[in-house]
Amino acid sequence: MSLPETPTPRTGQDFWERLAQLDRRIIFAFIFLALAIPLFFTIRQPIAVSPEGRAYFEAIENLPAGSKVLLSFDFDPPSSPELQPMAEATFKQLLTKNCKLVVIALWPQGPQQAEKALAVALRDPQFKDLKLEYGENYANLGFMAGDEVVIQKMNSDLPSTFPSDYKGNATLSLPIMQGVKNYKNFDFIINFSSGFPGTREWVQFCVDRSGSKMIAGNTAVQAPENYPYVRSGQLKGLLAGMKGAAEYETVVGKPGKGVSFMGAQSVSHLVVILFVILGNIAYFASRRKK
Amino acid sequence: MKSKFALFLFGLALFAAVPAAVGQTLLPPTAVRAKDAPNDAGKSILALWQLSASDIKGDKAVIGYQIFRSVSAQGPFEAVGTAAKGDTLFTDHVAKNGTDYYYKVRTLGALGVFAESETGGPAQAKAQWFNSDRSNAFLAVLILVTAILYFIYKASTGKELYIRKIAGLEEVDNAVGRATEMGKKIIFIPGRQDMDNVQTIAAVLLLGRVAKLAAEYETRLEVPNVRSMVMVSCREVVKEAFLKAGRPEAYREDDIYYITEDQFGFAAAVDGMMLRDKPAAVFYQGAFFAEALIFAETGNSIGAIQIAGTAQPAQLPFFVVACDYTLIGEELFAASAYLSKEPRLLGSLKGQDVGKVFILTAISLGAALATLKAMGWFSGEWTAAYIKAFLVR
Amino acid sequence: MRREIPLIITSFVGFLFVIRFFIPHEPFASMENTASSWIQVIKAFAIWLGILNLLKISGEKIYKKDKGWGFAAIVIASFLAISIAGFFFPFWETRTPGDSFIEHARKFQYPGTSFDWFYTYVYTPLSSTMFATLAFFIASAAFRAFRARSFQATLLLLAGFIVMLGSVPVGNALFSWLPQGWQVSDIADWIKNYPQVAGQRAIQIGIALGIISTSLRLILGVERSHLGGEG
Amino acid sequence: MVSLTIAGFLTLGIMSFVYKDNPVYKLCESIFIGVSAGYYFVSIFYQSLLPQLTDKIGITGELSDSALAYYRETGSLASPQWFNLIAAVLGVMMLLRLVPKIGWIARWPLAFVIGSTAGLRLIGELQTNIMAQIQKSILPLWDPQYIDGSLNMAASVGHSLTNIVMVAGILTGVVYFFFSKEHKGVFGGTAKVGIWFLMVTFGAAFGLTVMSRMSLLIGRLDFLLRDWLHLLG
Repeated sequence: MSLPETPTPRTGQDFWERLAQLDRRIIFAFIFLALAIPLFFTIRQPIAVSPEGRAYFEAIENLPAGSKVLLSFDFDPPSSPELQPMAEATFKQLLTKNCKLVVIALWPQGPQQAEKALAVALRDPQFKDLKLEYGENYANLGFMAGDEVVIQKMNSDLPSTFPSDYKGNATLSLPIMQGVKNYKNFDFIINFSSGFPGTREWVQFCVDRSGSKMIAGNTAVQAPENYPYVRSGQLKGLLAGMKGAAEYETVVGKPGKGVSFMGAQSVSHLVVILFVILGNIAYFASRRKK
Repeated sequence: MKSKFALFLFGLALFAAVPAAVGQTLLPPTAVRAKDAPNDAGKSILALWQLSASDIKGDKAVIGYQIFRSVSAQGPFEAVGTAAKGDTLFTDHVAKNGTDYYYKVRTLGALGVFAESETGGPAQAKAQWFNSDRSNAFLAVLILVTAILYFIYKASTGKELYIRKIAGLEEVDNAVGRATEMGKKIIFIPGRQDMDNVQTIAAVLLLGRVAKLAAEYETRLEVPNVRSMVMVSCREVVKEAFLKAGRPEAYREDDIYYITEDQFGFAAAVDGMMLRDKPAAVFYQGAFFAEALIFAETGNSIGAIQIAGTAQPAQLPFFVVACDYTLIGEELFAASAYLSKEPRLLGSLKGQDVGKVFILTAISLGAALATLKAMGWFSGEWTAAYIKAFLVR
Repeated sequence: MRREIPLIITSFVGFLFVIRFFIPHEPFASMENTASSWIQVIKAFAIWLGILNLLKISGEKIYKKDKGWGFAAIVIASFLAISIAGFFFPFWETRTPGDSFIEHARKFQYPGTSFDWFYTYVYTPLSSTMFATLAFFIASAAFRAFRARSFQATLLLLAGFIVMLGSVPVGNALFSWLPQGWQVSDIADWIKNYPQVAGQRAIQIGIALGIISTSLRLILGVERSHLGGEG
Repeated sequence: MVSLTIAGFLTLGIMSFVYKDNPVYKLCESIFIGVSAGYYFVSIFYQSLLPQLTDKIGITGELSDSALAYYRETGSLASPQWFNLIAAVLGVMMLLRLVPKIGWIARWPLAFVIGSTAGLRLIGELQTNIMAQIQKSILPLWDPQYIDGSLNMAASVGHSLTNIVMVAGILTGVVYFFFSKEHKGVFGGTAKVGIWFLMVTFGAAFGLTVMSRMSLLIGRLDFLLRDWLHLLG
């Protein structure tokens, strides 16, 4: 599989040829400005919600109050601009439904990202009066090495896969974990992922083997690979990248970071698109001359 | 605070329950049965019942069901779990294999009101030797495995198997040749995953072939690694290739080296090396992640011939746009067979094609049935059964 | 011996995980669970192996005073700094009454610990920024690659163009004259959900077949080149 | 504030790479490699190894009565815990890779991992990416849509076209991946249509990725301008 090559630079080029070979650092500078300047302004834009983004919201909305939900945090700080706003908004929606949350991670950085998202959600004034307690309403079981094997093993025995939580308590001593043996004891599963192991593995070894219902939040890079699972119903909903986060915040009705960053996204996308158009004009102009 | 909330809930429940409780009494669930949970390792029994008449009417007083269990029909019964209203099934996961269990189900109402069913059962938990829900998957595995093994066998008995041209692989020779002309080196990166990823194995197989060419052309080959295990395998494979090419003395172990496991540490190191040494050809084969674009962009800027191959769908677009040739997904696995012409590899490739014939037939036939059904010319049940045959639980 | 035992181990474990899928009966379930626990441990050690390898190589560089050994020293120094913070600093930090040393130490990544400081103010900015530089690279790649040189390249360009526009609110704003239901974001959603999914499925089916046949060769011991020769 | 300044300078140091490779970037990169190695070193120990090797034997934490009862009933504790010590031995064998003379012993634990992945993937790929995808690709090529009980032609044609695109895309794409037949004639033409679908797929994926990558930089700029320099409200 191949695409024709860009002609290699030669001496004595005219304007169009030089434009076609533009120094990439000029593009870099434009991108930097396109992202930085909009951050100083509040740009209000209507966010169009995609069907799979709405499905994500509705899947949680349709859970019976008090459902037990397993959340897996499979990402690290670099992906947090995309996934952290989703995680925070998801926690809030789940907590308003009084769900019981169990967090695990297949990436070592996951537990800390989960703690940070939970802290943001719990700071929300609407949960002040509920007095949500660790171990009772939510728990963080920490990270476990083993990738897809960990997912597979929880089909039969979750407590021995995560013998202790993030703080070092025995998992089975937590009230929320009473009677939990495997995926069947959870009403719902949510996965935030930015690579391997991630949604692909969760679908393969959890959803398809246990029949659990799952939704996922992905980085926009990862999402195309998982769209087939949405279409086939193996995933009940999918949030793709910052746009996904913004969509979700829009449906929930609580605009947060995802929405506020979309201004910078718009401008930077326009810049990329203009460069693509420019590149094509230069390409055709220099080709016609030959 | 917590108690306040509880009080609130209690109040809410009271508000909902009182009118209902005054109006009528709660009815118990009916037809309680028990049976062994199928297709499992034992220790589980299913308790089934029919909805309480109150539940069917949508009576707000029904909160849910509570399931009780005993080893004798007379009791004593102990609570084993609860189910939501509208549910008609509870899986008891803590049964002993081979013991008779009896079940009772209560409809639960607010304020501790309940209505208890007749006793159902007995049933025993048993382990099964075959998961019958998976017979179709078993059949599929059987077909695929047989096809692959058959063609491996056939190829090993000397039968010629045809493999189509794979664009990009034809270019491997040219790339190595060009590096020789320019007097510059070749870089081969076998992905960023460990030996347990099959893509890495495919990459290492391909490396053997590239190394043999490099040895024949007397061109320097460098292999930077992210995993020490992969580095060892690469060394073995390259050493063997140089030996086969009759130039064992040209093999330099230090050209196959480990950098760091860290994604961007590795990316930055390889990037810097490419900018300094300007290799004439770069191969990216195996599992790549975000670093794919950095590599491909840098390689492109120094004008190297780039041949990529990966089965990471997320990274394919970047390789396709920035490299000269890209092996897409399965082509990566086919590449080593194509280049080496080794029977076991050719055979399994042919087996994979048999799999594809099955897949194409299954989808076409299914689409035809579904279309006929939509036009009303064919039985809906048959079509539904056909579609369901591909479901594995 | 050096090749045969690994081959036997691979076959045995591989076969176990396959038949366990079809046979729910004991002892396979327990065997699979035990094997899984072991893999959790082995994979943890595998990550350690990478780290130790890095330290070894950096150490050698410093010892031989190779080019860039100063940077190798910085690698080791920063490794030690965060490791000491993780392993030993918990002992200096205030302990919750009733916790044993080990119980306390396991709270090493709590907000406020020195390990968490490293995570928040050193690890996070460094790793995030490394990733963020991709924003620049993708822009230059788009500029260079998205050119209508051939029919195939034009398809790539058009699909990329529409999805890019449809991903941001400004796309709909620019083409607001399009009828309801045919907005740029709707067309982008359609591309993502249908032709894109069709292509992905074809790719994934191919990959799945490739993985299955390689896995089969591994389990049957037909594939052994990855083990190399003696040594 | 000191902490934020450190984070700010590290951010700028890495960003300088985009302009040109330079010593400040090299310094930040070295710090990063060291810190990330250390991060993994510590968290693997406390989060993975310690729980897997010691917890079930019961060094930390008290099990509640009900938990113990559960354990007794289900037999989760029945698997002998010293079994995991064998895993530790295998793990140490892995580390022996560092000793050149006996490095080959590391192949044993590696073979264990390879076996598990091969076994899991063989089934997993078949079930998830073949069987399930076949099932959901079976779509009627004529998909009548009824609105208020009467046939809506426009919607029906729309849905049918979408289904045809789906089925055609999958079939032609799979044909492209055929290896044992030459891409000539009708077969070759079909494979070519398959490539077109792949191109649309890659284009769409690329387009989505632009957003992903921009997000990463927005995140950093937000940190620099808001959290560190307080330039944003």
